[in-house]
Amino acid sequence: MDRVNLKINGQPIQARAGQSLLAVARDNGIDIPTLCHLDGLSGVGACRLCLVEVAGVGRLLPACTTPVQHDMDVRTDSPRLARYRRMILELLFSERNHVCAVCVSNGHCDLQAMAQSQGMTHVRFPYLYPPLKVDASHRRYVLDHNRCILCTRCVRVCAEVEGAHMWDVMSRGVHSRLVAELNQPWGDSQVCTSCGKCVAVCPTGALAEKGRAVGEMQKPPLHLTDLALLRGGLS
Amino acid sequence: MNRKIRIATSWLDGCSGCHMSFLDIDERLLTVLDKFEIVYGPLVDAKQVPEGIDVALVEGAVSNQDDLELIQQLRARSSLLISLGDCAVTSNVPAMRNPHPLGKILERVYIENAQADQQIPANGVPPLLRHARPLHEVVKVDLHIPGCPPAPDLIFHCIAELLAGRTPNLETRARFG
Amino acid sequence: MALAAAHSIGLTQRQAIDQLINDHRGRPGALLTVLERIQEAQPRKFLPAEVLRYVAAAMRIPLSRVFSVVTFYAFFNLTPQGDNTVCICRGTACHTRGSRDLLERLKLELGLTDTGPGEGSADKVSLTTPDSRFTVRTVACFGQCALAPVVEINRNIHGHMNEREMHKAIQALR
Amino acid sequence: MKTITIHPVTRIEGHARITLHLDEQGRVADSHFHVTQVRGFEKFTEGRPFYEMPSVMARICGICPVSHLLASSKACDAVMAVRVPPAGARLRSILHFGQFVQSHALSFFHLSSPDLLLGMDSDPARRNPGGVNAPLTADVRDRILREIPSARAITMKTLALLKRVVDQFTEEIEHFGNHPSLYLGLVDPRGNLELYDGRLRIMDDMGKFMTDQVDPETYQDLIGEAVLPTSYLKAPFYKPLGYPRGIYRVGPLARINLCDQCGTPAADAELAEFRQRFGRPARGAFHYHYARLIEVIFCLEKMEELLDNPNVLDPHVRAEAGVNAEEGIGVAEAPRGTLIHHYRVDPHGTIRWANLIIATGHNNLAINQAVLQVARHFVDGNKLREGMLNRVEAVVRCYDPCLSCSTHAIGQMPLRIQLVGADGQVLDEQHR
Repeated sequence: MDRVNLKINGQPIQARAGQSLLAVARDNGIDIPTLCHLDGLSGVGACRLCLVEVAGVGRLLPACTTPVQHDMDVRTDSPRLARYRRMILELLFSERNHVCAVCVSNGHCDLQAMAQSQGMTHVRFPYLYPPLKVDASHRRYVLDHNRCILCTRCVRVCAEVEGAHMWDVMSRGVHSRLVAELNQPWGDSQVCTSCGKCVAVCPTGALAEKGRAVGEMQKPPLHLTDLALLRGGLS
Repeated sequence: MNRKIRIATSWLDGCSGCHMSFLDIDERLLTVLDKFEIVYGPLVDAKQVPEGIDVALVEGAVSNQDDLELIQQLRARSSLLISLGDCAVTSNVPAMRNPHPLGKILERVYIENAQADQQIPANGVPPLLRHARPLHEVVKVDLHIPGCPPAPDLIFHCIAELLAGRTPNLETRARFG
Repeated sequence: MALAAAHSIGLTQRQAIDQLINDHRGRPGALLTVLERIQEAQPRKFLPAEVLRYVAAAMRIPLSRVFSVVTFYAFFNLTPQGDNTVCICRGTACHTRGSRDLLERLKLELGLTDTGPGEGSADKVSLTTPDSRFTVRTVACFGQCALAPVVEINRNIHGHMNEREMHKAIQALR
Repeated sequence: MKTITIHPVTRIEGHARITLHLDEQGRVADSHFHVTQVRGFEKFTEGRPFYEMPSVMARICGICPVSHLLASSKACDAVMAVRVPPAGARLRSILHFGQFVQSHALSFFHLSSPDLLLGMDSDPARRNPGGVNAPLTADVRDRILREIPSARAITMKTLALLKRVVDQFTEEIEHFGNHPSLYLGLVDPRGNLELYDGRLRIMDDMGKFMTDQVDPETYQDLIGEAVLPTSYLKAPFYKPLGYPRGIYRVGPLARINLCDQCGTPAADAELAEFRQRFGRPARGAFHYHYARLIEVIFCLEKMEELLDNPNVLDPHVRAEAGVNAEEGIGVAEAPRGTLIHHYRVDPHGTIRWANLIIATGHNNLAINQAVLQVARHFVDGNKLREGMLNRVEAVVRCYDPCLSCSTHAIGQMPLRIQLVGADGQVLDEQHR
């Protein structure tokens, strides 16, 4: 197998050709924050939290979808990256109605935890307060657009692991919404197998089990590893 | 230099839970009691916002005309303005009304869910703003303490730091919710 | 975005769609071309839900994927279009030159009420009069910023538009 | 006509102002108690899943969140048509008694007893539709039991102090919201004091029961809501008497007047003494303070009783179910009075409509009347006298005492008041 030599944060690192920067960094104990990435699912570079600096490249690159190359000199942490990451999180919070205090995922939410770990104490952008619906038509699960960050983990797990591809994203820009089949109530879906994988991989309170009260929706990390194994191990 | 630090507390559109959390600091508050005095707020009787406030801790979102006037006054008379809790920092639960048209909210409460003298109150009550907003969208805020409510420890940490003449750094120590 | 009511597909239309799909089988982006051709051929220039279901099944593409594509591109319509289409540019240049007023004026003139989600949002507008005479749409930019504000009426670009001119143009189409 | 405005009314939970309208002779002709905050819970909960309601509703009030949580949970139980397992119901009661002690205690000595809540109130996930989500451990039970004796001793001492000072306030007692009204609250099937569950009892000013042992789910037959043009707080009224005649009061005084007995020995002894001194019903709003302390004793005794029962450690504390009814009504007593949570849901369990009648709401008409009574008696618009206006404020605090006494028990309060003429000119000013 081809070997690639590169540097991450000044540290010389050997990687396999074709690996993503994110995978290589994590293999070497270097943490890069992510929200849309999930081991075992394809990378889409949607959340932009994993942006890194690569010497000689003017723009920032998403580590999850950038393959390693020879002699790359990568920085995963800098004041500029910290600034950008915080701004991305603030934009995510301002775009929907994330009322953490009364969210089913309060205390178990990747977005909430990420904001804390990135030192975000408030949102500098005006909140949009979009009027968004809750789809509770499914017997066991509920979709709350107010909490969705469009990471598309659910879309990918449904398409790539479960093979149902019931979810996708409609429209574009700020009007983008998670959509079941032809924009119909989840409970009316013909292809949903009610497997719950989308709920398990959702990083926020957007997808949850019915009947979970505030703070009760815990998504066990163990399950995510199982999903990765289904795809043939952590690549 | 032995002057007591003048602290004001106030709540706008909130539930008072952050003030309860503040009181839950309990006896530790006594250890620093000689260093500050509370010159304004729901815990004391002052009707007017005094001049020369060193630190103002404000709970709640800016939701109506009274809130707006009060926060502007507090800002003008305080050296340091602190958003205390999620309602002040993110507008939180009060903002849950924001996606709904104001008229519909008032109609539900005062017309639909009333059995006598149905009308929208308008006499001696401040008009609602279109949106409940976090403080920093209205005035400059110097420090944000998120949480619903923020833990007493966190509030005490901030007060202790301020009394020691340091600016508290809450990054990664506090979270929403 | 609501879909038009159920709509059965006749045998002829099914055959035409099958033919289109066959012609483009294996080509990248075939879905776009197929949908575009179907919409062109459809009376009232839109894609009914049943057509989307049929195409998805025939091309073995998940329904949600198809819906994602038709809502991503402004070109596709999910509701029947009017005899005349007036498209108002809501790009930055046109906005600063008063395109919002043009839009509001036009909606007033045609008796259209906004049923869009957010108040005052810059959401994509597509409204059709009940008599199906006019459809009013917005677009992000025509690339004709020097002519701002720009209005496209039945595929003709009108630059430096004002309310009086627009009123005259609409009257001419009535 | 001149107007005096007291704004803000301080040391109450929430936001309010009072205006006093003077006639040509400078006497108080009319008064308004304006509540200036409205948040729209009845509307913005629309579309949210019902099982979020307990935690959302807890944000109505940061002083009695547990009471709102429980009233809301009970409404959700009704939507699910479940019966909470006995151990779950017992734990809810213990939490509720803890809340009462804390909230009532806040009125007198805010630094005392948060430990009684054992951090239960810092863990919002603990009280849920269908019950509670974690059983009680023997450890925690023992910790609470250990705290109770000292809390009881403090309460008894405070009560003794109150009894001594109460005689110095005869004028206040005479005029502080001492007006005829009905009393409304929950009692248990034997007519004893009940805070978490129970049935509605309504008593008239002479002590006669107008309504007794009525299922709280039928509240709409008994209670209507009127809108005051001067306040964001609606004014509930007793329907059979109509508006505005159907004025009634809730809260500690109402409950203490309503119940035949408390049902615990020490509280019953205090209740007997209270009745002997002030009769049944005791009318002065000033007695709210006294009633509150009797309730604290009751709560501590009840907690002890519940915790001594070994069943309290039963791990079966929650019933799980989906939507089995499209409507749910939950009623419980909060420290300041009866809470009514009423939800309608769609078949998927999202809220379609909600109505809430909260403790202070019930008292709205009574507070307005008490303000007028006190203002007429104490305020002379020609010359402001020390203590005139803060008596007006103090009567409000009797009803809505959350923060009222956290810094002072009863007595002197600093205040700045202005008497403003119709032309906006300051006619008189007082500092203290």
